[in-house]
Amino acid sequence: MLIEDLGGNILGTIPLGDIVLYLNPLHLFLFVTILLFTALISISRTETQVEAMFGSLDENKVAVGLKEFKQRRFLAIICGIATAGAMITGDLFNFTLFMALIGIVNIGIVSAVKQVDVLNSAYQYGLIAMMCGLPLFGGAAIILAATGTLSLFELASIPANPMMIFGALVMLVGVAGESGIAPFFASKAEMFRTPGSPFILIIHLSSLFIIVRFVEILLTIL
Amino acid sequence: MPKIAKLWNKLANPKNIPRLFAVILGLLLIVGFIIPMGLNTDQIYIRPAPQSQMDAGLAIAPYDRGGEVLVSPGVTEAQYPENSKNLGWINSYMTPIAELLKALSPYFGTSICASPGGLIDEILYYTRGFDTILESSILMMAFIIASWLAINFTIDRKEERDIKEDVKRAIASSDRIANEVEESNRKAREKQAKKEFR
Amino acid sequence: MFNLAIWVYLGLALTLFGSLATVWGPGVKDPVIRTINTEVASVGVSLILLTYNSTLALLTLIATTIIVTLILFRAISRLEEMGADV
Amino acid sequence: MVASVIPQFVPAFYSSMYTTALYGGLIVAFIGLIGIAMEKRDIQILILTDLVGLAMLIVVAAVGTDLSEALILPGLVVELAEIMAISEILISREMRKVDEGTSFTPMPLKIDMEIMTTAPNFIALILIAYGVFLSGFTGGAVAGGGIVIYVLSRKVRGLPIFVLDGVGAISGISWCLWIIGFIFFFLLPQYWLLSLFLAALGLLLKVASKIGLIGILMREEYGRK
Amino acid sequence: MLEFIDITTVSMALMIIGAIGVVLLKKPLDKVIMVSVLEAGLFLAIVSFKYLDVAFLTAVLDPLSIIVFLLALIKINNVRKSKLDDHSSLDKVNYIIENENSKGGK
Repeated sequence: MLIEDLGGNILGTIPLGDIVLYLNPLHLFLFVTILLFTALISISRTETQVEAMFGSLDENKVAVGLKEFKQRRFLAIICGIATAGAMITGDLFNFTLFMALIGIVNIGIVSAVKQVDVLNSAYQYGLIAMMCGLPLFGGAAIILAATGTLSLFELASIPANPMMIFGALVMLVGVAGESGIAPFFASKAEMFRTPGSPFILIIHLSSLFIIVRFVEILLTIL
Repeated sequence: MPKIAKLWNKLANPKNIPRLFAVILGLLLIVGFIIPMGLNTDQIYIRPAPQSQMDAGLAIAPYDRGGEVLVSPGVTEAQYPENSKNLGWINSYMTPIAELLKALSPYFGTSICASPGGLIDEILYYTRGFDTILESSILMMAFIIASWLAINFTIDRKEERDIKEDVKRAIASSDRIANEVEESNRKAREKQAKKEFR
Repeated sequence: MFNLAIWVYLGLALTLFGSLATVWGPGVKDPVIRTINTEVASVGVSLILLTYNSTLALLTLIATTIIVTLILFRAISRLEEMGADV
Repeated sequence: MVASVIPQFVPAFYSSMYTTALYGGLIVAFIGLIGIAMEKRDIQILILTDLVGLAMLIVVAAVGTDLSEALILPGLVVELAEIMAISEILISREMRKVDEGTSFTPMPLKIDMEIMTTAPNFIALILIAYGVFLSGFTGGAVAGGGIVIYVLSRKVRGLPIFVLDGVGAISGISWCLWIIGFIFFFLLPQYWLLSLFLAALGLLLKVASKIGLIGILMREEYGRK
Repeated sequence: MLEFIDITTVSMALMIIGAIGVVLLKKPLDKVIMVSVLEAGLFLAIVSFKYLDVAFLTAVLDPLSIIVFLLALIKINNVRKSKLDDHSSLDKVNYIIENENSKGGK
């Protein structure tokens, strides 16, 4: 399938050597949306969680300290920018690197908290992110071997063969694991049980947008 | 039906997720064995056959891609040659030290190529430079996370951190333990009282 | 000249042997022994990179293997010291 | 004369070995993944993911072009970065489990290795000099290895936070150098030589300072009396 | 008769012996010795491919990995020994808390 069929006419390209970022209405819409969200998140404050303590009338306030707040806001902004970049990139390997960046930043956003449960799920998610190195980079390499190119423009015009489909499937598993969809949601869901909601929100948003973009890539190259 | 419920419960535990992921990925990789695989010979950035340059006795052996320093560009087959105006110039460039080294011995091709200039630099910095930006940002983010955790939690920085806070936390935790001990004492006493009453 | 394919086969064999030993080898219940066993697989991969003439990648692999080993050993010894059961 | 050395198509060796190497890589990955699925302890899984990373290197290297080599380097560094962050999270989680407030001092080590007093200066000097000559990722990793061994051999314990932050700032600034170099490549193509040096130097400083900081973390762990 | 002994066969033999030795030996320190045999095999392989600069760097980096192994093994050995003496870390924690408690005047 050609790129034009899915996202509308190409409005322009940003050529950076072999890596061409291309802009069509769909990608531009996703790009602008995620950047708006990032801007909102960067200016918003965090909430304070109040937990009732067990066995007494006191309550336990879980607030976000200033140092922690700065660290997490920085990582959240990077996460937003990385997601925005993944929306408009036109290169398969570049996309996987954006994916890896989003994965590591997601871990970082929750790593600064003090709850053991949250740290545990961040660790388990990190293990998945490490394993995802194989399906993401390996899948891109298999597609490269099958077609001799990594550019989405070229891949769109090459008819699919079984090896390409296999590479794309491997990549799909990688993206599913790294963004924590369907069977792998538990590792990420546990991470949300921590104060600092706007930063948690960007974890959610980034995986949502990445899935949309990857489905579009799959439809393009197959 | 109860089996499915059990399965869902298992999926809700984060500890099982990496293992589930590993199983799924492993099974998918095994599927790869029934799919016909083969290398498409029409690739970009082709390199010569292994050891052929070494056997030919070229001075910068595995990475000689032609060209003369600041005179003529080397051979680089990029995906979009029209996007890179100076394609091949970095490929053929060598620093003066590297040229000296090249004259000295024919066996230092790798270090000559790794010093500024050479084919890999052309790919990493110029034609696919954006990859390198991302990749070094990944390293930077990972390091920011690790060093933040290390400085704040895992390395001993007691003399520099405000000790008061530490003491406060310790008091709170010991308070909690004392409460728990008291609680269990109370329960034990109640049990005792019940027994005696009976 | 010797046959290059033999080197690739040797590298793959070493990697397979090393990974099998890492997963099911003798005494791998101890994380230290498991970490040392990964060294075999790493040398196998180095051999493949060498045969494919990716010498720069080979250099980087040798340097990063040391760093990864260092990080893993730090985690292992720190956990043992804390008496954590993971 | 040289141009004729570079072939039009992928040499027969690479295309004939491709399936063997790919299948080998897939089997290694499969073994590692099954090992992960059967393992219960967290630290063991962390070690086994290293195997999966090695399998990824084989799969990428099997393509056998210059591009695949350029793709291996990011893959390697990504694995290194992730293993560093995740092991730190594991340690921090366990420390929180044991005790919330009080900090933890690693046990000092009483060893007297001959090599730790005589060799490091020499090895570190060689490695750093060679790394500076190489530049880029490879040079950064090599020079970083030199810094690691130098730091490990010292007996002073740790560094104040200010210095740690300072070294971090150096790597941040060098990252900016490299970005400027990259932008120059496309905005002002006639200065490609300048941008090449900016990029090479920036990347070298960045990677080397990062790995050197890992060495400082280790310094705390293997602190000797 | 002995013409099959050249640098390539020797390096292959070293690597195979080293790999088997690393896996089959039980004690960590014995394993480290076999790791150095394995790495010597890799060094010879690089030399037989004529990449002398890579070989030079391998020769410098190999001792580094051995040092890392030794340091870590000695440290872990020490930790395990001291764990045998008092194998409950909980006591230590309680002790610290008690200390703080008395300091805080609670």
